[in-house]
Amino acid sequence: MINLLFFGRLGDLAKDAPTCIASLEPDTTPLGIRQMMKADHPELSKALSEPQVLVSVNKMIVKWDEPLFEGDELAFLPPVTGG
Amino acid sequence: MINLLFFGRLGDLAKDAPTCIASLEPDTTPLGIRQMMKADHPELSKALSEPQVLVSVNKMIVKWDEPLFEGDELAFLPPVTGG
Amino acid sequence: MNDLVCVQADDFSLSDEYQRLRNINGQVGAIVTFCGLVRDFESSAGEPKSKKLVNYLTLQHYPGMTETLLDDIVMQAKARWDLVAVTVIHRIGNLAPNDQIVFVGVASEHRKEAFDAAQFLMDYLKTKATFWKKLTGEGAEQWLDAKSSDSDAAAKWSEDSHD
Amino acid sequence: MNDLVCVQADDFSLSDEYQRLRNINGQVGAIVTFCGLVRDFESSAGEPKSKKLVNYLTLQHYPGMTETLLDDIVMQAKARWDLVAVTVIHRIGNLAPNDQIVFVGVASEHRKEAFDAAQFLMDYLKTKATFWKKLTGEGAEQWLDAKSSDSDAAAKWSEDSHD
Repeated sequence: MINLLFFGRLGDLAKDAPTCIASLEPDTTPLGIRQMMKADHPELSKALSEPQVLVSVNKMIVKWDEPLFEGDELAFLPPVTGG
Repeated sequence: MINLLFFGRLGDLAKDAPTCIASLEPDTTPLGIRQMMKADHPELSKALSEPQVLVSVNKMIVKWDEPLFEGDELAFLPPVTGG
Repeated sequence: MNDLVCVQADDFSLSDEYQRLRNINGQVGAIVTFCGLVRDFESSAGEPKSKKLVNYLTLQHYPGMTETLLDDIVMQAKARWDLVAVTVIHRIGNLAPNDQIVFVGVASEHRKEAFDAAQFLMDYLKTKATFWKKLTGEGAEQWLDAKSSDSDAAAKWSEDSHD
Repeated sequence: MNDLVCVQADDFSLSDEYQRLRNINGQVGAIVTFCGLVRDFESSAGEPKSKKLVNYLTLQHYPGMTETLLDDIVMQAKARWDLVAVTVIHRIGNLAPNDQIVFVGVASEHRKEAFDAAQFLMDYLKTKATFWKKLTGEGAEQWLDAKSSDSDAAAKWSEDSHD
């Protein structure tokens, strides 16, 4: 299982999106998961494709083609606006 | 009469120096007063001659050859060290 | 360790944080503090002229990741300048106008290090730490955009070869 | 006027000064404070390596002239940056290690102005305002020399054509 987290404006768009992916196929990547959402969550998928959106695995920023493993925590991060 | 003020290290050296000049001769300047002190207060006079020492009249920085007038407050200011 | 990093819903006391920094040791000669407050009007990144009335801001973060990033930012500052101690506190949750959002405090022997490090910490915190801000006001909700002036400010620190 | 300039023997409260700046109006989004403290060891300008134990510092100033100069420094800062309010407090008399010497506080909409102005005010205050410091320690008195690093810091602001 892989947990999915959506922050900031992505969280609002992901209200009906899955919060986890139960069975992980081999060679799945964050990019693959983004594409998987295109059919059922087109608006979210479009927002995830914006170039400023970063992706992290287990709280470390990774590339979109990083391979995912069972138990990973995958998070989608829009541009931060703290302080 | 002209009041004389000595600040910082100059104050310590001016403990026996006059605090005012009772009768002002025409065309007296801060430089003239410094030179007047040479005889009785050689150490003070030497310290006043250091290039970093500034002079003010009525709380405004002036040049050493600024003419002085009755009632002026003349102050000798070593380099400041606030904050 | 004399440093303190905290993400919390609770308010903080500038006075308490200052006293902590002041009493660390006798070589502290300079303390710079920064406090960020919620303003009553907020402009969007793209439209600096159109200001929106703020009812409250909602600060969200990524628990666990944020603390790691803040620890890293503090370590970078301490590697770069000779500092006695650093404090970073960032609040989350709903914050009303005039509420305190963020505190950065730096204690050092001399003032230049404290000023530079406090500014560096704020510039990095604004652009690297995983916080997001939603504005609620005038009957609408809106996630705030990152400001390009903030990325520019953070980028400046990597360009500088000397400070 | 929202500005405050004060030369006083009494201690000041960072907390009180901060609250004053914080409550001026709803557009204050950034408050930078600087506090200078007496360190327990002080090095002379010429000999940074030889540190002297401090019993106390004696701060002297030129009453009347100092206040005029501080008012002028604050006016310069407000002309240069968009600031909501400025506070400058400088203490005089005998001050022991860990005592507060000086406070500078700047409130503005955004952080860059507050940081720059606070640093400008300190750099100018150190080199232009009529204060003198005497160190009493290790059984001797010694007037402290001006530091060339302070004059360099103040000179930087006149060279900069843009901030």
